[in-house]
Amino acid sequence: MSELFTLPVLLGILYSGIRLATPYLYAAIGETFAQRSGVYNLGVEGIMLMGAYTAFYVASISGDLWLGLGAAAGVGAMLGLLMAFVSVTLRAEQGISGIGLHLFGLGLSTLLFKTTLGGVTSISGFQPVRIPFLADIPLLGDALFNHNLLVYVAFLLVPVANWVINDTTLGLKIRAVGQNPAAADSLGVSVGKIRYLTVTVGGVFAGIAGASLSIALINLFQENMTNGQGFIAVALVYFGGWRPWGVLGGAMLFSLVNALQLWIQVAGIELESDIAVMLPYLLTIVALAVAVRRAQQPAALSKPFERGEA
Amino acid sequence: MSEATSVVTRAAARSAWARRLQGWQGALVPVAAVVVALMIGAVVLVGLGADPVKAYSSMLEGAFGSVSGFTQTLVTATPLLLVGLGVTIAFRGGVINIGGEGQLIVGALAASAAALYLPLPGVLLLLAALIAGVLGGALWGAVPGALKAQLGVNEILSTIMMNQIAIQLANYLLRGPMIDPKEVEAGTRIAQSALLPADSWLVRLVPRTLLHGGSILALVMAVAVFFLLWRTTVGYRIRAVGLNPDAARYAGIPVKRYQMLALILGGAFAGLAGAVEVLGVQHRMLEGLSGGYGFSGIVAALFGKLHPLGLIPASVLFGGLLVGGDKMQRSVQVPDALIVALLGLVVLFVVGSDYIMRKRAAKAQSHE
Amino acid sequence: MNTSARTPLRELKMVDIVKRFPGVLANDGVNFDVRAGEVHALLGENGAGKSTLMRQLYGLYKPDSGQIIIDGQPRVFQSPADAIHAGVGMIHQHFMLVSSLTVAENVALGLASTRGPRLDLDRVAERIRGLAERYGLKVDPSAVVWQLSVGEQQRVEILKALYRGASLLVLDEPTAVLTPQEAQELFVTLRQMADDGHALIFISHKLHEVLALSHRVTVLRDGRLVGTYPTAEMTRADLARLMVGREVLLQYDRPPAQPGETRLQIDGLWAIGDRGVDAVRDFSLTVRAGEVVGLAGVSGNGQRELAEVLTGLRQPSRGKVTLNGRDVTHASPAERIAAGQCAIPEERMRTGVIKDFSVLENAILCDHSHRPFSRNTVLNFGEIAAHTRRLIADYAVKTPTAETPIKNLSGGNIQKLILARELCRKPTVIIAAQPTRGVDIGASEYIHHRLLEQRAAGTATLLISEDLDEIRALSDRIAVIFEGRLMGVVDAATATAESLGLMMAGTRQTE
Amino acid sequence: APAAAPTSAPVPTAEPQIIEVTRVVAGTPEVQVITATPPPAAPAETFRVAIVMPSSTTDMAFSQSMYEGLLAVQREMGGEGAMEIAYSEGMFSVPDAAAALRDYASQGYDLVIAHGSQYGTSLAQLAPEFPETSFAWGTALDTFQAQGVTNVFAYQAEAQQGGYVLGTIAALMSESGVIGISGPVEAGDAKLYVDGFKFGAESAKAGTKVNVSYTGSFSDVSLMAAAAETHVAAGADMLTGSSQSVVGAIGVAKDQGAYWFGTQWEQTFLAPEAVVASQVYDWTGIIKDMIASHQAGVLGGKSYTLTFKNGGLVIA
Ligand SMILES: Nc1ncnc2c1ncn2[C@@H]1O[C@H](COP(=O)(O)OP(=O)(O)OP(=O)(O)O)[C@@H](O)[C@H]1O
Ligand SMILES: Nc1ncnc2c1ncn2[C@@H]1O[C@H](COP(=O)(O)OP(=O)(O)OP(=O)(O)O)[C@@H](O)[C@H]1O
Ligand SMILES: [Mg+2]
Ligand SMILES: [Mg+2]
Repeated sequence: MSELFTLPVLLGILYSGIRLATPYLYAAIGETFAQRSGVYNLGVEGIMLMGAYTAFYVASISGDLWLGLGAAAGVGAMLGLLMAFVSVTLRAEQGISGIGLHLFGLGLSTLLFKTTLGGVTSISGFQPVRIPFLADIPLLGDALFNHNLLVYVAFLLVPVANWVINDTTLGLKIRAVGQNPAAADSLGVSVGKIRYLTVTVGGVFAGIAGASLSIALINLFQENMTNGQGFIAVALVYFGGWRPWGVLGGAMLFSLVNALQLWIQVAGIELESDIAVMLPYLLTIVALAVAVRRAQQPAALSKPFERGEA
Repeated sequence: MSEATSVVTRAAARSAWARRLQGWQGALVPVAAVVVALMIGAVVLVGLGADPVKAYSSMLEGAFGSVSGFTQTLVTATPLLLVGLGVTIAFRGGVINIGGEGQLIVGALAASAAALYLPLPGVLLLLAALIAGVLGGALWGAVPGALKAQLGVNEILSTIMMNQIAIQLANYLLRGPMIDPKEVEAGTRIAQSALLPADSWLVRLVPRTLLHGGSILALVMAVAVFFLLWRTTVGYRIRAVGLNPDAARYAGIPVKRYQMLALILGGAFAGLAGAVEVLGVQHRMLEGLSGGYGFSGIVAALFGKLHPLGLIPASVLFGGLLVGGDKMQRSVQVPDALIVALLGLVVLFVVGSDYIMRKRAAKAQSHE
Repeated sequence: MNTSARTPLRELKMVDIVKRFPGVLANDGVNFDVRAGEVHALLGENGAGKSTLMRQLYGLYKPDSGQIIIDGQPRVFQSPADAIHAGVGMIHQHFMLVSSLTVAENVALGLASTRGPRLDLDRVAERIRGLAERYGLKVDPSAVVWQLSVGEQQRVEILKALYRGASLLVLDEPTAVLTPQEAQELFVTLRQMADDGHALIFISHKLHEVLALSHRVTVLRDGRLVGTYPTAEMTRADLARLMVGREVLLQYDRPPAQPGETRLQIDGLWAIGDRGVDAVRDFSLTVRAGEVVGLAGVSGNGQRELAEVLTGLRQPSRGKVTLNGRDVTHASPAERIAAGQCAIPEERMRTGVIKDFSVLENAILCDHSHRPFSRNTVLNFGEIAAHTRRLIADYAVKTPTAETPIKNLSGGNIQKLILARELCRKPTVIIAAQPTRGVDIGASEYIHHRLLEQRAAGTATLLISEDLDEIRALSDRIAVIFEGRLMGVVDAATATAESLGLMMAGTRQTE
Repeated sequence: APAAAPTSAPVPTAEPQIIEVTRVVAGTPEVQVITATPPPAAPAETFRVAIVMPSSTTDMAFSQSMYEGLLAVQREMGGEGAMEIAYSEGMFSVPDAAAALRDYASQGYDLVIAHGSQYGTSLAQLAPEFPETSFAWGTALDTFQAQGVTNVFAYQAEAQQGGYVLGTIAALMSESGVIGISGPVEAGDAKLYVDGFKFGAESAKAGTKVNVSYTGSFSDVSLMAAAAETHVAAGADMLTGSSQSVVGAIGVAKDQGAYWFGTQWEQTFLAPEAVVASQVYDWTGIIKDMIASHQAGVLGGKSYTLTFKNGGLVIA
């Protein structure tokens, strides 16, 4: 057990945890916007897959990673719009539309993968960028400041999202629409427009989350490569109490424990592998149960808005 | 007075009529939505060089057009119906149960363990295994239920996490304590339990098919859940808590207890689905047994408008889509992924069409 | 953002407005107009179509036919944004506030900021203070809305409209939730606004307010226009007759009380409110069989919390409650119900009914697990339907059928059903909180009669109301609460409006 | 009596190939070396093969190896006219797979392959109902003869053999003396391979440290990559792993300058500089023998194993 608590191991866990957390952060921050405005998008997983595929495909045929990233964001936006259309305009039950979107993204990304790529290939993705000075900090420097660009951006997104939600006029509208859409509507705030916007932004971030896997962290596309990360991202929004900093906490907790359980196995500690794999899920629940911090969910979450039904 | 009564009864008759008409048309719209989705699929099929007519006729034939196809549809619909019942109860109680997958797995594990290890004769063994499945699923639903009631942990989060825990638990048990001793002996170590004693199997209904007694059990359960929700005080309370917890509390209903009960019952039905899969289809517990029914059951439940009786045709329709989709993949040899994507479109279109329907019904009513 | 530059509207006309809902003709060819500088009252029973008419004026509904004409120009409002733009503001019957946001945030919502994308809440707060000063609307811009009293919330609503430069203000039952004092303050504000050239539409069920405030009055009945009259030419009785279509008795015949044994006893009760501070402090009161004890007080002085403690929704921190001799201090709602207490909740839509349940299902909300409505957990719909029909007939509840979802009923009819449901259980103690809030005079009168019937039958009633007229009309003894404390209990027969007003303002009873 | 004369039918036209067959009769395994003769004679009518597999035909692992094996045999036999192949992929769901197997059998396919050990139970139920059809089950050893079933072949890769060989190489190549293995779930084929590799490495060079981890999933590419990172951080310079999710780990090996050993499929092209060798499953010999057996009237009962000796396992 003591093997685990050596400095290099802890730094290794930190490094892996940061990488693992990256796609969760994008997806969960995007979902935070959607949920703060009252829309619950369970289709994040499907959008991530389409983002991952698109980024990889475009980057590998064009040789331009940025183009790939942009394409992933674009596809994410389109799927976000689709979700918005179904859940906002058509006022469909949001959970089921999300599952539909997930299946659609899963199927389409695999189909495209098979017809355009035929099999797994790899590319050279975004390379680590050592941040001058910071990366030279002894010990911590390498674990924290030697990542690729998309990793840094994911973490920067947290304060930015926090600022947008809490300190801007747009954020005020988003919060109001998620809490009391009738009140927002009565002041001329277009509930539909705001929700379209947030769900689309959520889609963009989910697309980028996928891209972060396929062109920055793992640098290949494999069918269903997200393997449920989108669903975990949705769960992390709940964990984070609909606040960007909370989401960051949840994503880091989950990812660090995941990195830790791999270390437990690698270090040869007596623990059944299946039990080790359970740990992040178990601890996420325990963390929420023990930290008695009961954030109220946006009052209008998952409720379609119809004028005059107040 | 008499005039007033007649007005009341006339209005009642009219609104009942409107409701019936709405229900009838309501059934047509999802079908139309499915057709539109399939038309988009046809374009893709042509793009992939497959014959859409052949594809869809084989799909229809594979799902509904032959004894083997239709029985397979019913076999698939059975766990969907059971899981869907659980989802329905939970939803009606105002809690969202995404944990069907994990509850189904734990139910299947518990049912197998009971069938393997309990020294019971004949039909008692089957009964015990079914009950064990129900209890296993209920336990897996009770954990998020208790966490929600006692500590306010959001059930969407906890049920998603519980799914993963159940999968790993099954991995552990099936390669360790519960593994078929023969696998260890042969050195192949396939992660599955031993074959269950034949006493515990559900009866097969049609020879040379997998159709089993579990389907009848599921139908009975659908009616039972309908009865539970709309004809008993327990169901009344569950629905009251789901629709307005504040008013329910004011009226003396212990809200948290009923939210927890809704999750437990939700788990129990998913667990029963797991038991039925083990006892009716596989006759042993193995990896991959759930077939994703824990998720598909949610879709089926929502297709069925969260109504136990609506769920019966909905699960047959959805089961048919799954079975017919696979058949289509086999017959025109397009990637399985196309079927998955199509299914996604169908789901999106069907939920989307619901609103258009409601709008039209409301308009029709205000202009009559 | 230049709100003052817009020319204020001079005259607004609504012509031949027709609006249908499924099964209801809510407005049937209504004509209505209002001018700058005038207060125009809109009267009608519950469900007469007042709110519906106003919601069309505010762009929330589109008329099926008819026109809205502002200063001679026909206008079509697709949404509230259009209405706001045309200078219309509306204070809704149910407040349209985001309770998790601050006052300033609620006011700034949807408006451009002077700082581009960033919020400029400090400037908004400053302007709010300016407006508040001018119209006497005291409120703290940085307070979070859910912490405000109802009266304060209403001021926020008015500020929202003023801030947007509304020159026509619709107030849908603004006084339903106010104390007389607060209503008086509001009237000062409204008169000031009218003098400033605003046009005001004022909806109320309280005839004396209409008489005191408005210049003209329009009466609706069953969606149809009855007429528009200069207020000065009308009396209270005239208005009541126009609204209800019959004479309305506005006084009750009340034999002297013959109080029996103590039914409800509250001893030294303390309770913590939502804001984390004590809301009920050392409160003691006794209610005996056959009497009505009124609890008067300005809203937000602990009445709500007290009612919640008495109904088992809130745990008291200290003290004791005895119901029919049993200690029920920590009993659940169900246990209190079983012990013979019934309650009429303050917020009927939130706690009184389940709006998606049918009338029938709502009728058995507390009794569903008792015979004859259920037996071994199986519901007996024959009995339930018969029972519901009886309630509907006995209490004259207007509903298409017993299967109709209760949300389709008007507020007054919902309130009647709640009353019917609770009183038919033959309670020994009634906790009635704001039983006629927002209910029209016909229905109010009806409800009052029913409560007095209970008194005659020997029930102990605690009547919590912010409507002093109601308290005085029904109570045998009047208790006054201020900042969670009991200011005193006086005999209703001898209490004067002045002495009660003083106690409600925090002066302890001296005798 | 099944498997009495397994090789009687087609006339040999090429170099005979040794295939090791373990015949299981009434529960007693009995090893027999027989000679099979690829390719089977061009049949009068098209030989129809159907396969059901858990992952996809492009998984670069278990499913792809079998699918490509079938395609190779098809080419050898003379194309689609000689041999028809139908496949169902993505059958993680056992109930769906069972339905597919049943459907293929009822459509009269000559050989129906259940390419997943989790499909065995379904097959045991199904096979007796279609006595004319040959079934194959892998990876497994049981042909259900003990239950009186005679038309099921079983096949298994002795993955531990390749694991052992690769483990030996890895131990000898390793400078740090630390080797990292990441598997999906601790069972079946993956476990055989992992154990073989570990054993090979430890016996090749004393003091070699072998770290093993599992991700609990066959498809979690991210976690597999993180596992590889962890191994490298723990000092490993030789990595290996099993399942379709290892593609993530190969990238890590490449980026971090570690060496990779593959299994199930030739993985070199993903990172030529990092992949030392792969244990490749060559199922063609087994497929051909099953076809020949079927044509000779022997519909099942044979249990095949891929080994180095029979050429079924190849280090590439
Ligand atoms: N959104 C709606 N859908 C269906 N019916 C409605 C809707 N809104 C109002 N109604 C019905 O229209 C009629 C008029 O309602 P409205 O709310 O305008 O009455 P009101 O005069 O404001 O009554 P109150 O004094 O109780 O506020 C009622 O019968 C009501 O039930
Ligand atoms: N009646 C009003 N009183 C005060 N401010 C208003 C009013 N109507 C609009 N505003 C605000 O004044 C600013 C300019 O309003 P204007 O109506 O000219 O633009 P707009 O095109 O309606 O704005 P938007 O695109 O947000 O609807 C906006 O911030 C708007 O929210
Ligand atoms: Mg399928
Ligand atoms: Mg109204």
